[in-house]
Amino acid sequence: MNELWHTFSSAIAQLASGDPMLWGIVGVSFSVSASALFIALLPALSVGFVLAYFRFPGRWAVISLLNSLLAVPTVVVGLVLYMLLSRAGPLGDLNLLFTRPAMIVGQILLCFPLLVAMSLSAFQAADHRVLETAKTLGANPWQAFVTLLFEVRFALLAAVVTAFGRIIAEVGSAMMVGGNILHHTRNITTAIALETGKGEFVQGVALGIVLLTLALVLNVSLGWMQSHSRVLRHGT
Amino acid sequence: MNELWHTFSSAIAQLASGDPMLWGIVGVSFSVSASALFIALLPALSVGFVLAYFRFPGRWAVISLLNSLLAVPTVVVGLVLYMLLSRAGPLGDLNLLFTRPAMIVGQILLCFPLLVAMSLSAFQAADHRVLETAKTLGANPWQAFVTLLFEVRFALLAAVVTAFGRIIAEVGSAMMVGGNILHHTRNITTAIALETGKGEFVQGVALGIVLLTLALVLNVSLGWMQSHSRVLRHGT
Amino acid sequence: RIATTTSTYNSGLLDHLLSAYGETHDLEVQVISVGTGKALRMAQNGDVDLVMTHAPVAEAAFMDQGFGIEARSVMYNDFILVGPKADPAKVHGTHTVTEGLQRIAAFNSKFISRGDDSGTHKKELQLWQHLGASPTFSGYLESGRGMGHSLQMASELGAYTMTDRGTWLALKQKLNLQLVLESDPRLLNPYQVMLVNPARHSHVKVNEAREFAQWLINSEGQAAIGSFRINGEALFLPSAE
Amino acid sequence: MRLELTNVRQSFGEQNLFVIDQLQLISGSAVHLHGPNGAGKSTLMKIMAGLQKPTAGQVKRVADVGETSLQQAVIYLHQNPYLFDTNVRKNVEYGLRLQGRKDAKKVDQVLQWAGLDHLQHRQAHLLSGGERQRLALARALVLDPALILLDEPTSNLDAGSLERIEQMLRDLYQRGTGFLLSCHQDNALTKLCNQHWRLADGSLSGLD
Amino acid sequence: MRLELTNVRQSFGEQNLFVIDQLQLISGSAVHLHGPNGAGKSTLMKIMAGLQKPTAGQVKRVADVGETSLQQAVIYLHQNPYLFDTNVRKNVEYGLRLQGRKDAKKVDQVLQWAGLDHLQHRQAHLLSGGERQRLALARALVLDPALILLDEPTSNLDAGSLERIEQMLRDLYQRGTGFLLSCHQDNALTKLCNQHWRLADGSLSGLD
Ligand SMILES: Nc1ncnc2c1ncn2[C@@H]1O[C@H](COP(=O)(O)OP(=O)(O)OP(=O)(O)O)[C@@H](O)[C@H]1O
Ligand SMILES: Nc1ncnc2c1ncn2[C@@H]1O[C@H](COP(=O)(O)OP(=O)(O)OP(=O)(O)O)[C@@H](O)[C@H]1O
Ligand SMILES: [Mg+2]
Ligand SMILES: [Mg+2]
Repeated sequence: MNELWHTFSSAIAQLASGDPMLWGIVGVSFSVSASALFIALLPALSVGFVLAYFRFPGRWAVISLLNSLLAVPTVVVGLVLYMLLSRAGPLGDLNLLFTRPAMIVGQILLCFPLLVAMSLSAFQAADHRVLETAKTLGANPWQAFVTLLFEVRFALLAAVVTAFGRIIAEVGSAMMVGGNILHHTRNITTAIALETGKGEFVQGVALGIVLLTLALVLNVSLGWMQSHSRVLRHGT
Repeated sequence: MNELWHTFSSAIAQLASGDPMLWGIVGVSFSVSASALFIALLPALSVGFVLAYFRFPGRWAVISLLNSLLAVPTVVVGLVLYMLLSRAGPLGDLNLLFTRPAMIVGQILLCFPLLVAMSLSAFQAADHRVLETAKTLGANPWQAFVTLLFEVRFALLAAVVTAFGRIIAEVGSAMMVGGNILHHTRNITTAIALETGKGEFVQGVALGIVLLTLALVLNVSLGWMQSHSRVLRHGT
Repeated sequence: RIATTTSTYNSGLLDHLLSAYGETHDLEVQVISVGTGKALRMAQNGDVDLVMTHAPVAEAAFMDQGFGIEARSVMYNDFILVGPKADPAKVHGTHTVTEGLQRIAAFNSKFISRGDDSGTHKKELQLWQHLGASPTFSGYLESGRGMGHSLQMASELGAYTMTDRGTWLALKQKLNLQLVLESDPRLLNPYQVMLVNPARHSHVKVNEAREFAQWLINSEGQAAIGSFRINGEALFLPSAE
Repeated sequence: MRLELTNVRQSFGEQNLFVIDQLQLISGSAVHLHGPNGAGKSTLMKIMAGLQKPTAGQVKRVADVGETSLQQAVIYLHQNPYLFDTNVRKNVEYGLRLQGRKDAKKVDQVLQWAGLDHLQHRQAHLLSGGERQRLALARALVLDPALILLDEPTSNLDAGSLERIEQMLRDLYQRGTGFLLSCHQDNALTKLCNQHWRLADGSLSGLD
Repeated sequence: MRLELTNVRQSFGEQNLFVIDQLQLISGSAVHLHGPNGAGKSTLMKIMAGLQKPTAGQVKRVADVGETSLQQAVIYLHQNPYLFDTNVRKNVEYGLRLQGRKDAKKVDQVLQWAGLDHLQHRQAHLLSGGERQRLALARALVLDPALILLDEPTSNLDAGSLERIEQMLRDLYQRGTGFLLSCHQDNALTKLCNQHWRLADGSLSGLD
């Protein structure tokens, strides 16, 4: 118990001291994961929408494949990307390996299927009359889509939060294609992996606390918004 | 390109040869993740239900906390659990460290918040009349809950699939508290981490393919069920 | 870019060297720390410019196939056997590593093998081979993890393991283990640097890599290696001729 | 069975919806509840059915001698019914299943009553507006409730369906089931009623 | 504007719902569509509004000289309207916003017409049944459609609301908007109509 407590308090102390290296690492994590999420979001929602509202042959094969990709470990995604980006690989000339753009690409691959799966289920749960109402009131297909997004905004928010959680907390792909290079591609999770390997649990816990805190701030504000915009009425 | 292709084909060949060690590793992954999911499921759905239908002070603080836990890297969850289970930790006497039960506990901690978040959003999207209709037709609270589960079954299925994906693909906690001991706690992801660490990309890809394939089989059957039980009707 | 084994990076040696190097040179060195196998693999793919590893056999193969040039020995350290304080197999007091390992097997004590194809693991397998048998007793566990984690695991499970001295010194205080056997000449552990062959990968920064490698083996670099201390103990001994 | 409301008040925030000092509904009576849109009819019915707690006041169910299973004694039918995401027959069986019964003959009979026997294997969400209403009614009637509260049940019904439902309610009425129905237009069903309550401006009038 | 249907057939699987050889609906006309539950009235109206493709046949919109923006010319109102998850006023503004307009005066006017001005800042999902219907109507009428297809719009309305809507439709009618309404009961609205179509047994009768 003592040891556990000691680890936590040292972690807090280390954070409070405002170590610039530590905060630099946090910055890498956030810029990479936020970029990945931003780039993946609209395409993923569009795919989710198409899968929810259009029937075409092979539709459920696509859904199954996307769901299955969720069960592929991040390190395997990283590995395949590594082989593509490696000098010996087909995209080696892009010189992307061990850079942040490579990490972003990895995380896009990781959050895309999750965003599709969760938005698909949000769209399926939505009332079928939403699109009809929008269309009949003059919405073009794009406007109808935006209206639908608005109507299911809480479920989509949950999807975005979950996806962000997945990629900011992942280590496999970031390590593989980023390489954990200090000041360049070392992010929170690869730093944790390094420190725990050294038996330095304090740093690991400190970085974990940063992630938890930042996620809390994000979620508390979202949660606050959500709970204040919703008044309960039961059906009649 | 050549290298990439060669890695894939060797991976397939290795799988086809039916290596018993490899399939033992697959077995560990599945028994651990399935147990964790099974244990976490009902409690998580219940918490999701309570959060969706009861207003109490601190409700959104709980929601925010659970969402935030999704952004905590699996290795940090593993680390905290490690410190609890370690000889020097408060639960050291249980002698659980580096055993499968410890891995199961770790994965329960990982899938619980995800299941709660996704079931909460499923319950929120559900029609408010579901519970009223069930109650007025004589359902006791438990039966009403089961009815609701049935009505939102597709969203819940998506939640279960996503959660299973999360835990079967995670490596941080399994590595930390399982220890990757051959024949005991080595599962697919820790094995992949090991093999790619050796530069043995073939094994990594082979195990990745196993996960993808098994996930595909699972998802295709679920997707088939789903698409065959749903006929589209637009609202009137 | 240099790919190097976790032992040199996690012990802090590389940071020490880079800061010494940075005082006199204006060249940024990016470190990617991975297992020996993967480091060689990255070099083979041309994803790094320089490697520093400690696996003589694999390194020889790497050179023979023409992936690397200018292999130079840089330094060495040594391996030791550590085990639980109670020392159930009574390894303490034996003088050769073969005898020590034999006792562990005979008592069926727990022994953590890294099982990760690292330089350390290869060395350990070699030693078992000397005993004429591959280790099959039930206490023999393959952790499949790096040295730091394997030591922690040994500490938690009350097991023996073989480790490089650097990692041991760095972690010693946090472990519930003691040193049970050292200074057998079989336990020496030499490190080499190699440049990636520019004939295979024209894009590698061979000049910069060579500059750093040269620095490592000249008197300045060798002194820096020799002066690296953890808790007052030297970890690596310079070995360039 | 008797449903008793005492000093019931409902308000939302500042706004007072209605106050009812005393109200009794006895199984066997037939009541028509009317009043302007937004007066609180649906809210009152849900309070009576125990689906919603009023801001203040009590709602009590008093059993007659020999009566059992108070639970499913009072059934509320949504103005716009929710159908379970399964087929028509399973929807009707729902309440029986909850009690562990599966009275196939009774289900057949009710389906026929409701004119839904030819649709019994169709998924409920494919039904037309009038079919949905009839299914919701059938799903309630199969349980032989003591009291049934119908929130504008006739709004989507054609003349034929209306007649069918009138017949169904008449049957039930003769067997002693009471009903309260809210309805804006006068029609065959409201004519069945022997009491006419009016909810307007926050209070109920027309009680005996 | 004129809506023309040619050789339209709708079937679901094996089952034929209806076949209509020829049908015209001209803006300016007032039609009452009736028929038994499940005859296909809602389906037909959605086909006419372009929300659903019939199994076979064509639906064409023919503009009169000088007419523009065909898009929002035909509006379908669900039997049980879907309200956007925002407040009452924003629901009414929805169609205008889509066109980049925000005609505050007109919105005020329509809200008043619909008797919803005092509720304009309430969340739409809190409205009572009748209020929902009126809001859905207001949301359509603010766009001055050429044709409006109302699926049982009166089912949840009290006498006062009915009168108000009758007045609204009468206004629109005078301005040349056509409407088609499906309705089971005869009431003030159906009396406004000068044509009465009947959809039953798979075909439409009562056309001029
Ligand atoms: N949870 C709530 N919060 C605020 N206002 C509410 C809530 N529930 C209902 N109301 C309001 O209370 C009033 C009464 O609603 P109710 O549905 O009971 O009316 P009603 O008499 O059934 O009307 P209708 O004939 O139109 O169906 C409405 O104005 C509605 O907006
Ligand atoms: N997608 C579909 N698949 C199968 N059957 C359908 C589908 N959509 C509608 N139906 C069926 O078509 C018939 C006509 O439905 P519709 O809603 O048009 O009837 P309606 O005339 O509007 O009836 P009501 O007066 O009850 O509203 C119904 O029996 C309905 O079950
Ligand atoms: Mg009502
Ligand atoms: Mg209809």
